[in-house]
Amino acid sequence: MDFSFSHEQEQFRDSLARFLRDKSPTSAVRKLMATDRGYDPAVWRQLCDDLGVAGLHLPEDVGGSGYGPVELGIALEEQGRALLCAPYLASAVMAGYAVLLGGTEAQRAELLPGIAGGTTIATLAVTESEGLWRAGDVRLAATASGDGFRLNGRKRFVVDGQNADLLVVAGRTGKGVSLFAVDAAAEGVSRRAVPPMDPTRKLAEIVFDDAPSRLLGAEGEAPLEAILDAVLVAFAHEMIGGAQALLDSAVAYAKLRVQFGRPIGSFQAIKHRCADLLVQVELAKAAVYQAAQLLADGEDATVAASQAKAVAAEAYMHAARECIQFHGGIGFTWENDTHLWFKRAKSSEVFLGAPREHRERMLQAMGV
Amino acid sequence: MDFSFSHEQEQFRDSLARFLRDKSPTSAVRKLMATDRGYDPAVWRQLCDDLGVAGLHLPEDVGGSGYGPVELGIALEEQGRALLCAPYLASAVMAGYAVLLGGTEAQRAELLPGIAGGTTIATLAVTESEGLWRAGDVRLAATASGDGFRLNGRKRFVVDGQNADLLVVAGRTGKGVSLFAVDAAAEGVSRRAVPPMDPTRKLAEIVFDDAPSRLLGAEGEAPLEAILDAVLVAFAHEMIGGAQALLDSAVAYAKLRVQFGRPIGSFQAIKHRCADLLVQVELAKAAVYQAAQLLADGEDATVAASQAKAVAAEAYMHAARECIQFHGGIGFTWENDTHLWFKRAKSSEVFLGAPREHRERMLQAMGV
Amino acid sequence: MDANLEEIRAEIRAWLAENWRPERSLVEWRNLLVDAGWAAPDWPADYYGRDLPPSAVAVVNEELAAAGAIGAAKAGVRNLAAATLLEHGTDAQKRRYLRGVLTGEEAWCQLFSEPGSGSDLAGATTRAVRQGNQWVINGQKVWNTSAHHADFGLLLARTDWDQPKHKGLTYFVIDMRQPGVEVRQLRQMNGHASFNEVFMTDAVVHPEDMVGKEGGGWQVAMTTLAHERSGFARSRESVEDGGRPGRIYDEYREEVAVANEPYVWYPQRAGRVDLVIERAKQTGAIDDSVIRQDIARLLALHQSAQWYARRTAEARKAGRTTGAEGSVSKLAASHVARLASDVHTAITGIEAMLTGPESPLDGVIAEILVSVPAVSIAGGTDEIQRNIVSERLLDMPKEPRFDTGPFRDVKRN
Amino acid sequence: MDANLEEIRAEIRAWLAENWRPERSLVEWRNLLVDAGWAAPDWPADYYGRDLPPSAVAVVNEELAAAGAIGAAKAGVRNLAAATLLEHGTDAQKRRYLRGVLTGEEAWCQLFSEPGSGSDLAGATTRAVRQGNQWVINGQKVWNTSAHHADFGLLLARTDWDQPKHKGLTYFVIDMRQPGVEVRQLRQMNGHASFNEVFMTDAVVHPEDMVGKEGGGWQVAMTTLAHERSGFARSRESVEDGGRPGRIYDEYREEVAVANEPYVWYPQRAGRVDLVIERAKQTGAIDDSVIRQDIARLLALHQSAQWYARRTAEARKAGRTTGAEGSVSKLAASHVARLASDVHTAITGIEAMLTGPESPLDGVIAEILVSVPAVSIAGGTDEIQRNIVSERLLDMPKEPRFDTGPFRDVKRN
Repeated sequence: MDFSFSHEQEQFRDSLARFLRDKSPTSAVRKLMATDRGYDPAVWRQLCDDLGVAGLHLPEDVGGSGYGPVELGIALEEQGRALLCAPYLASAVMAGYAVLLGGTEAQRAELLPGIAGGTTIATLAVTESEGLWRAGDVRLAATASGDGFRLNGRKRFVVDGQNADLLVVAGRTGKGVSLFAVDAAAEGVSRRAVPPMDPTRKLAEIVFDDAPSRLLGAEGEAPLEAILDAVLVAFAHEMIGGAQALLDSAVAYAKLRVQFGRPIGSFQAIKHRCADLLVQVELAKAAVYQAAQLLADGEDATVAASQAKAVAAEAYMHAARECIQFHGGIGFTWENDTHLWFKRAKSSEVFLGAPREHRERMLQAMGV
Repeated sequence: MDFSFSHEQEQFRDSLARFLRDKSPTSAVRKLMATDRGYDPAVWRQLCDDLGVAGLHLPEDVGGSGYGPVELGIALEEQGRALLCAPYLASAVMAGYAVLLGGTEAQRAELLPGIAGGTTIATLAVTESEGLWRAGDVRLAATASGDGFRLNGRKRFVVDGQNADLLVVAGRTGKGVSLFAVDAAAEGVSRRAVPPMDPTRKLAEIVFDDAPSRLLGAEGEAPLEAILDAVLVAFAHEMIGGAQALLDSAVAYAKLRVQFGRPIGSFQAIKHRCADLLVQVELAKAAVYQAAQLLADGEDATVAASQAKAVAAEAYMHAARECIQFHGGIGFTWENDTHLWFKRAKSSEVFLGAPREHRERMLQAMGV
Repeated sequence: MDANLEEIRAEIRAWLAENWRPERSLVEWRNLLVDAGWAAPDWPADYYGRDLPPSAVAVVNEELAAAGAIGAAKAGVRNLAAATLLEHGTDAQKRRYLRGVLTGEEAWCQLFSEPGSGSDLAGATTRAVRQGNQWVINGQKVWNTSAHHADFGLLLARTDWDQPKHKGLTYFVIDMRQPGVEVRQLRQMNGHASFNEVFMTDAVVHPEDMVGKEGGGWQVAMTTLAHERSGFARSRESVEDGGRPGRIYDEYREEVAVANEPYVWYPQRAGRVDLVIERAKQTGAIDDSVIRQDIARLLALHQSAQWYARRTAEARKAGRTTGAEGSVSKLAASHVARLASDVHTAITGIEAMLTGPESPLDGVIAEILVSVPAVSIAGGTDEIQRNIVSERLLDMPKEPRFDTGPFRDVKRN
Repeated sequence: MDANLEEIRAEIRAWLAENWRPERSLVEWRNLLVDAGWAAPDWPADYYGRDLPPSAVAVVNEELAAAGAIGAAKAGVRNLAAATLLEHGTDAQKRRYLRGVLTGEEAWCQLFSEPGSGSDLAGATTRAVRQGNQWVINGQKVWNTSAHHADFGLLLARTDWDQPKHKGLTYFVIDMRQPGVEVRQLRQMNGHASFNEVFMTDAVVHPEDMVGKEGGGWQVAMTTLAHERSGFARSRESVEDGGRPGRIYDEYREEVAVANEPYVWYPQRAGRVDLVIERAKQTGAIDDSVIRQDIARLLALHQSAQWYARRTAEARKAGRTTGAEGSVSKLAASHVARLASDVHTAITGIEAMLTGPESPLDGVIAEILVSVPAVSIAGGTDEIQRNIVSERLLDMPKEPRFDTGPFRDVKRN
């Protein structure tokens, strides 16, 4: 098992970080978050065409780069750090993994190239009311009709649901829960943007009213847990990237800000809290990187994935609180950038299951 | 409702504190904790005769002083601060309240004068395996025999069980749980000292093998919850007294101890942690004092009592940890006094129910 | 004394019977009140008051309430202005400003904090330079709630850069309605805009508007701050009249609404402990034993803090406080709010991803989550409170100082 | 290189075949090993070694293990003594002391910490005064594990009180078997006595036992500490031979038992995470969803810390560490231990009131509860680690210093 990044991986990180510094400064984030679409198609195209990030984790034969969870993690960590506005988590990660893990070979060949190339914006709609996916919570009804299925029901908290061309939807038939591919423009699909706590990540509620769909993979065999593991690991990378950005910002400000004739970063109470925060962020990073490595090695990653989500979410929220606190009054203003990450942190804390739920999932996966 | 102590109450506190400073320095505590009996009968006599503390909360017609939970709390807070070795919690508080709340008028008149005068050492044996008393956990069997009952079973964690003359025991008959008075010297009672985590508080395991006893109060109507409330409030006072002693010790040492050319108490990280500890201890004190006041006013005190136990236990443990930490290496030695309170704190944390259990009890008492 | 209070009660009652008319304008009424000395009975008789003790004020307020009559204006920092001027102002200043404070015709704001000196108020760098017969002010202030409505500001500015920081400051009353003063609202992360930035560019203060001595501004500011801390200015008003008719009530409701507007999110900032059980029942979280622990922890902490505050209030009355107990309460409030925010998150689950009308309770829950971070900053950060607690309640040594020389040489932002 | 290693393997194998005999005494055998240069193959050939690279040491160790042969003595701080002398010692010192380090015939202890200088090692006040042809030592040291068995001590003492604190120290080897040295065991709150106090009263050191220069003691001590931090000395030994017969094994088992004795409670100090699930199943706490949360939290933290340590080890090999990562791990270990102590308490419930044989697992649980407080103190307090992390990993400003002048004038205990 690898415990460090290769030179090539570090190079990829650097080039992506450079790109994001250039294309996703907070001025751009603020502009995009105020729009309905929420991202810049030109930047998205460059990201997909020049850096090939959308297909990083997808096989080469479907247009991907054939890398794995570790490289995908690097991409998300840097995006989280830069708070990039893009349908990356929704399309490349969530829908990408859903088709990769849940589709037949033919379906992968058909659907993944668009996702890998970033020309199709896809998303995954599982959640109805609970954050942590459990097959038992899926109620949306799927009924066979011709060579497809008709869907009836409602999905909530669909990331970039408004932007998506392709919806991968978890629905229930008599055989259990399956995944279905739905053309977002199809009749019977009505999408409604809902106002997100985190304005940099758009959310939609989607109602399916006898909407036509195609079954992905085998009926009743949606690999929800496997998809969740893979998505969690990627998502946890995004969180530690954000946590690191907040730690960096808090420390930089503490060194700069002078009160009582000295930088507040020379006050021991601030120093010690920064040290504690660093410890928490570093431990979370170790957990997240290791989860990616386990996934890459084909090992059972459920314990590590849930652990990664839990510790990353807590480190992120802690970093967000401390960063605001060290900034003082200015840290609570709209003008200051800290709240952008704070809101992402808060939103990420509950998305895909709260830390509390993942701690329980972790134990159950250990057989405890 | 009163939110402050009266002048008379403060005077009582001062005189008790003076007595304890004189009679219960840690040198005396260390000497006594190494003995089997665990307390100094001469000091106990003075405490009972000169200061009349054992009957503080008991009615005047049974030899008490007719004060209430507030004054009892003061007595315990000062004892907790001084870590007094005495059968006070067992006899005056636990057995005293049990007889007061659970006995008939005649039984009170018979049993309480000895307890109030400190001439009878009594204790209360409820616990068998769980810390938090619940009637359902009492298994010790009581069987009517003549005009008394025969007891069969085992009680554990009986405070000062080795020293006691009179055992108040919770046992089960067909009608439910009752209290029974047992002469500790009676046949069928075998007592065994068990080594306590906190050597300043002796513990015994008592086996009842057809031991003769008398029913206290009405059969099946042991007021365990009411006794628990009253005992918890008193016990929580002992804990905040200990917590305050630890806070004082930590702060005093931090002001004295020089490292890097300055007192460690001038380092902001230490200062801030002392401040946080003070906040926690002060809030715990407020909760504990208020619980005593509610009890004194005859209001339902279950919520406040469980709350007091929970917050006092946590403040105590936090104070113990911080006090050791601020002392550094020396704080971990046997020679340093901190561990005496640390062990009392740890032991108190789990005695009569852990904070976790009292939080749940608190909500249930609120009807939540 | 009691007899005396009953005389006062009779007197105000008679006066109200004669003068109170809901048809009057608010200004007209309050001028009557001021002229009669009932607007601030504990103030000196020379300055619109009656030299009465605080116990008499309570009696007057009871009678005003009983008559449904409206009292002197209270909104904003006007009471801080009054307290400061009463203690340090010249006779002319008291005459000029105190009436407007009471009638509400003139509004005030406090110009102490600066972007570069938040925790460290005495580090102010707004510059006041004497030029001819006036002071010329240049600098920037921030974190005041009412500058956009204010007629006058309580200004702390540096007049001497060669003195140590606390000694080079002077206190002024500045006219906010002049071209050199620009007020901009400052939006917060929760979307509200409760605070202002004030930019002063060659703004002018007349010498007679200096309060206290040149270089004595810090002492004067301490008076303002002491009154602020004692909660004098914090008594926000609520309209309890349930919509009584009458021009004066309409005007009063409008006044209160404007004054309270910056504070609408303050209950959310404190964490809305009051909503927790109801919400947990709604969502079913009440059956989750893990969340129950945090709910109980929160309720216990909140209750303890309330009891602590009540005990402290008793002790204060008895003169047994150090004045630093408020810092304990403030730290406790931060704990409560943070824990409440966590509990609301746990109760709310994935719905915490929403804001605005789709967020639970019409956005109140979302507003809690993005408002709580302010509790541990506003009114003195938790770090400052911990310094106060450790130095004043535990008598621990002060931090070494690096700002004692001439202010010119002190490191600053 | 590889070919070379295989040659070495062949050579040691042949030598072992000829020399290894379990019937020999441990001392006899190790003297053979030392004379052949196999006891420390990476040491200089001039001083009992063979100038071989670390990779060869691994090969030699493999062959020793394969033959069931015992290597050089490792217990205690002997390796710190050796590393320090190899770097700073005179030729005579190396010849005099290094053989005994390897054979185990002479034991060592470290005399750095003092009651008055725990976190602040450079604040040592043990006094070394040159009198005639010897150094006379007076002072008290503390927190060493092996002084009661030691023949020699690594002593840091102050020789010049007019220099700043780091510059007035000198490093000595002190003979522990002299009348002026008294060793007392120091009992801990958990009942063990792993550490000693050492009182030096007119103890004597000969001038040839000064290590490095007079006043250069801090630099020499840094070498010792660097090796200590890198875990060089921490490799405690375990006897894996399962009771092989032979005089040498008996002697070795005895050596290891004595050396390990002070450390028997160290696993408990670290919190015994390994016991948590088993214990929770035993007590039924595993079904308590509140305790499950803390168990999961603990396992996650512990696992994260282990992964962090492994990543750091990789990065160290690649030369990409600052050296302060150990402080992160140490802080993590404190978190783990504290949380483990809480979890064990929760699992154990009221049984946590007991100690000794009646406490669960024959007292192990009680020992955890009273040992964990040491984790965040021993080997550098958490506070010192946080300073290191903030200054070295986050490049935050250092604390202002108050101990830079002549040590004579520095405030101390």
